[in-house]
Amino acid sequence: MSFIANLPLFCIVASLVCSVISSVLNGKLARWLSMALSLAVAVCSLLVLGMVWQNGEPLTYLMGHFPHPWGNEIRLGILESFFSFVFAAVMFLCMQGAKIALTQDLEAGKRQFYFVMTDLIQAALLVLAYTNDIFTGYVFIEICTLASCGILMIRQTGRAILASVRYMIFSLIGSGLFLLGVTILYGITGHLLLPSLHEAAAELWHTGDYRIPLTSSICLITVGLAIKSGLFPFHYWMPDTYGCATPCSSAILSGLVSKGYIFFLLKVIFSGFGTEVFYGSGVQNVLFVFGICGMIFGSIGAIQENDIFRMLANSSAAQIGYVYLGIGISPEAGVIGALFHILTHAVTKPVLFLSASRLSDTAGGSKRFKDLQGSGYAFPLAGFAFSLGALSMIGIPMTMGFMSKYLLAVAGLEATFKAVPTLLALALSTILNTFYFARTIIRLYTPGTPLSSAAPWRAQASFGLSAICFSLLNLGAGISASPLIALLRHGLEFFGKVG
Amino acid sequence: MKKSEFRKWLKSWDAGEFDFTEALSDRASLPQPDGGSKDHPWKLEPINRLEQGEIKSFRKSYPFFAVVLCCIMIGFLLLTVEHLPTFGAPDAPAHNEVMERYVEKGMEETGAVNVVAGVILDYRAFDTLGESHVLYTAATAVFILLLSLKGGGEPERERKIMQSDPLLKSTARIIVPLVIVYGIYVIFNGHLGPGGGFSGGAVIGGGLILYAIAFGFEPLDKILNLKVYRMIVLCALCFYSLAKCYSFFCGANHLETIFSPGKAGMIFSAGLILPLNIAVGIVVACTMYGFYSIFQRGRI
Amino acid sequence: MLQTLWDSRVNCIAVILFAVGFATLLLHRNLFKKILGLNIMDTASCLLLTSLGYIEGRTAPIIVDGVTDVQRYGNPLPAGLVLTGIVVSVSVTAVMLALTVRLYERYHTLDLDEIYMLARQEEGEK
Amino acid sequence: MMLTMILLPALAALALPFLKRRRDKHRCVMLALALEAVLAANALLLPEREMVLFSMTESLTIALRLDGISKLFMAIGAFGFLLTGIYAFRYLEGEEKDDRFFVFFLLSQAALMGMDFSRNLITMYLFFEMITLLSMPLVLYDRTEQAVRGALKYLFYSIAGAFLALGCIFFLSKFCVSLEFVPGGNLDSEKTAGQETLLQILVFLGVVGFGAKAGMYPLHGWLPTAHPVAPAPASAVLSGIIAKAGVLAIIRLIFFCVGADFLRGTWVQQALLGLALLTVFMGSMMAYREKVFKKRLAYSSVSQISYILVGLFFLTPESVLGGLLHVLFHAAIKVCLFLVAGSFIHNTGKHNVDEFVGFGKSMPKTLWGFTLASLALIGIPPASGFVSKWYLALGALDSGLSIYSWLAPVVLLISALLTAGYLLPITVSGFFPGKDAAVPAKNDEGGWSMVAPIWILAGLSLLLGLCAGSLVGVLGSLAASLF
Repeated sequence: MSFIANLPLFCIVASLVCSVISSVLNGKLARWLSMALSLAVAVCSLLVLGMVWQNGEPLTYLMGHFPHPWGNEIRLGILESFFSFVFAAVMFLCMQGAKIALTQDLEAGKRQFYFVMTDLIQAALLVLAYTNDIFTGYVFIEICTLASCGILMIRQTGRAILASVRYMIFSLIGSGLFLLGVTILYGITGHLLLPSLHEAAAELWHTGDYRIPLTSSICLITVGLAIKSGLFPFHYWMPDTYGCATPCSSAILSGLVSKGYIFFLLKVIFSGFGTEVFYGSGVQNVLFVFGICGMIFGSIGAIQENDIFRMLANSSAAQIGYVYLGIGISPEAGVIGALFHILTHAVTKPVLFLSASRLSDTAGGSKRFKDLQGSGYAFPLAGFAFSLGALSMIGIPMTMGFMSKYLLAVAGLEATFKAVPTLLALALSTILNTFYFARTIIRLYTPGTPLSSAAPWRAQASFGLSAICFSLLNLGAGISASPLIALLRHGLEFFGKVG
Repeated sequence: MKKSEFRKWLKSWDAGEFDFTEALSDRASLPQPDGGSKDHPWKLEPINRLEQGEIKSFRKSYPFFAVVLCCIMIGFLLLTVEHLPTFGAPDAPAHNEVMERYVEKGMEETGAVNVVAGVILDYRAFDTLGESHVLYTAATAVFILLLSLKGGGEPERERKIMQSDPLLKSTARIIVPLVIVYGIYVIFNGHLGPGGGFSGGAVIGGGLILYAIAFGFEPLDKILNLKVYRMIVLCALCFYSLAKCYSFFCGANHLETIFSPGKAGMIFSAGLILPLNIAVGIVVACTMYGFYSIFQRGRI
Repeated sequence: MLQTLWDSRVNCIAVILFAVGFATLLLHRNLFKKILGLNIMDTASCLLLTSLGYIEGRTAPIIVDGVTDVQRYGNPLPAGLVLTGIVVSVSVTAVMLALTVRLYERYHTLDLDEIYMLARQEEGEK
Repeated sequence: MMLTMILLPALAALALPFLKRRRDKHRCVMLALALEAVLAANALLLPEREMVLFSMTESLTIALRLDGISKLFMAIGAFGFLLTGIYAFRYLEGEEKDDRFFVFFLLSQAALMGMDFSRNLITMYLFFEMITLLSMPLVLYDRTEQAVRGALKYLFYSIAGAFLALGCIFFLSKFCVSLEFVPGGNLDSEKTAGQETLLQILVFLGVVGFGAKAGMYPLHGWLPTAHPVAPAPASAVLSGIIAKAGVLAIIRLIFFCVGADFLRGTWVQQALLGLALLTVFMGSMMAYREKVFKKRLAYSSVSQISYILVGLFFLTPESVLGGLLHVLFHAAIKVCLFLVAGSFIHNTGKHNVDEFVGFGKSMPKTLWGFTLASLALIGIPPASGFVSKWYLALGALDSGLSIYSWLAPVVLLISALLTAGYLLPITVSGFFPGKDAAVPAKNDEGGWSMVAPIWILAGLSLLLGLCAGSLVGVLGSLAASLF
């Protein structure tokens, strides 16, 4: 086994250790540490990706001396390493871009705690991507939840704390359901490691015993993770939460954390239950319906908002709907669309949040649309980044948004009964997106109230770097998406396989 | 706090007019970043009617749906339980080759007589690694919320503690050492019998809290202040992570670890389990005490 | 049906507890009671986990005088999982309580709706 | 060649903000427009050619092709923009930041060129969206409340239509051999077998969606809102040229993807014809009742463009020929009329039709241009409008559709009368104000740079009719090649 195979373990441990060390550093050092960490993690994940790609098959890495079903394992596949790369890179860009916002929003003495939390989130995302054990998943989901709550409430306004209480309540319901589901699953299969679960579940499915507990555990696990990632009926915490947190937190939460949960759900579906069992149980139809509702109602909510961050939050709810729509359609094409949309959203939403924060800064810190009038001129780069992100969310060709919509639509066409609802939902939600994003952009470029001068050049530089990177990623992946799609398709083949 | 007061406290939860500052500790002067102060200017009267209307109608319909939802949930779960393997049945799917290996091979593979300790600290050590970091995350979150930066605390509050009755003090004088010793025993015995880092650490933490209640924080502050706490947690967790990283690395690459299981049943055996238990125990004890102290007075 | 339910009554109690905790969480506007509901839920799932690990007439999985015979001991795995579950729920509770204390200091009430309105007013004043 | 024609205006537009002096900016715009026109004239003579820019995925490629249809629309685009640009210099001279206008003016020309040259549905859709997004700022130019509202309405209608069409495109990607444009359509017959109804519904939706840009009935609402608030040159290109993008899209969809035979005689054809005729009649009606001049012109565009659609939907060579002719003529005429409206507003500041009394005295050149153009629009022989309507009527009569074959000519006739009714009174009251009417003072009508474009266009609208023979020959063969 080549040395590269050890890198994920080192990454995970390194992020845990960094999080512990950061607590005794001061804010600046902690920030550098965690940014270096995410950069290193990104590089390592790329190396792992290269290795797995060459091997052509996934690789299981023992966490200890004992193989499954006895000891913990992690699983190095194409999708796992690729997504951990994406998560790390986006995390790095978020922290890079939100430098000023962080220094403004964080209390001087507690700044390092923020980066403790981001390191923990980094670790949790890595584990959620790599793990091969459903209970390890549960533990790190909890870490992720607590840490997200931490980066939400660190800016201790009343609204922020209230929002994080809501966030905690919702996501604790989610993890409670998830734990119950895992318990029932363990009760009927006696396994926690995904590969063994896979065999056991398949066998139960064929023999047909414990059918009801199996189905109910699938429901509980899916619903739990859906609640945590903010699927439609449970997305009410989103606007408050993203509306009043510091923009970096909103970016990380909407771009990464919820996506981490979804990725873990996909992992459980594919290498845990197995697509046959999951898509036989009919739960995917529920996801499909709620996904569509999320797309529509999220956009409607966004139209009603007059606060730019809350609008973005609502649109995040809509985007989550897209992902679940994809999962609900079909295990092959649909999931490819969903994965691609996860990428799209992870690349687009953070830059929207960050540039929105910059713009509101030029407008004297207000988030209302009427005060943002004309801020596009005061900070051209932010205006450009925001507009590009908005276009991508609308789904204009040559951006990633169009590609993911295209993939979802094609997937929908293959599924006989879901074709028409899918396309209708896509069209309707796209029109709604157009409505509120166009409104915002026009606001930004309508010359209006005299604005406070834009941020100093150095600050702009730190933001500009990440904004440009995000925009380039968006355009690049939108213009030539074929290698990306090929990678996802290739990875998905190995996703279900037991390495 | 006195009994009648406690009842008043319980009653007043719903109404919320009870002065929390007596029920919990009085931390009025805890600095608040954006200047919201204890006596807040907003009363409930000037809330505009519309919102109250919304809330009212919402409240009318909401409990009904909630109850219905829960009934559905109960039915659903009961149906599930009815199809689950019967309680205590030895042939349930959960008791499979996994359990067999844990019980039969566990002792020579991990060197732990207490199979559970072997499972959580060797077979499934990765979970436990995460678990201790959950605790750490929670501690950090509580710090973010409640840690007062100008480390003042509140003198009068501590005076109150100092005036606590002699009965408590004399009892504490006897009990605290026993509690702490017992906790240490539980930690060190983790791989031999029932016990382990978490339980032992909790016991020690309880002992420390009892001591703090009886004698106030000053004596403890000398040995366990924020700096010390951070260093302890830092060292313990780093040791934990790195040690585990080492053993994972060896396991994955099929190398021999330097930690041999040793002879089962001896105090120094079971490879890494004992040191890990100690590390976890220290972390848990300090965190428990830290929670109490920080809830009590906003600092450690 | 009822017979089976009675035979595995511990599981039934566990799931009923879970739903009760859920109801508490949904029904009460009071933050403390919501936290209690959360705790009940966690405890319930731990109870279910333990009861799944229990085997009629076997002892705890601690090897007594070297006899490693499966027939003598219960299932060790659920115990370990429950331990993790407990630690998680403790941490979560601590964080929730800290949040509650913060909110109470600011708004002097524990009723979430009132807190919400007060927060709205606070924003309005700013 | 094609790429240069797309990139040239875009580059010029991007260069504008970096030029300091106003005259340099104008020179730059002028140069770009003139070069574009020359290139277009050159391209008219070139043989068919095609190229692939790049491919997003295996199935999604961005590719260009130069064929008859694209030549027609490309020429209209280039020359229309040239004349309008010349006009705009003078019209906007009061403004301090008119370069914003020219930037988007050139950008939307670039997008329009891309749309004309597009070779498959995806490329066309891409540029269609671009046109919408880039031409919206032209409507926004004044930044007044109405301007923003009009722009939003425009945006919303176009995007909504475009996404209706996008759904259709997705399905077509399943049913067609490929998304390439092939004259006569490239449906995959065994894939479509049994799916006809679904496909028909989709095509219907697609046409309605693209029709939004052409102001077809259900989605026509944006024209009367957006045009009056836009500056005159903007509304001229919007309704004279950019609205033709919708027509082009519909042509591509019907004749190059689905194929005329698939639709002939189905309910889709009937329904579309119904819509189009309804639009023709209703547009003229509204225009007749409208008092604000630019709004009246906007409504008249609604009805006139639906003439073209009627021609297309009859699916016979003659009618399509009529449609194509009308594309050309209507472009010239409507641009001319909007420029006239612009001159009226610019020189007298009057928007309302009733106030145009005695303009024959104050600005005769402009009014003469207006008169010629409106005669052409009404279709009085030998002016151009007559030729196109003649072929439309012919096509309608031998289309063999029972009701429409006689209903259509009647509607066209009524609408022609209405057209006369809402255009000629202006001329009359302009040249023959009553004795007691206050005749406004004579003014310079904005100098040659505003009069010349009007006269050129008016002259074109006459001459094209006089020498229609050759045109009919060329476009006739083009129309025949679509079947």
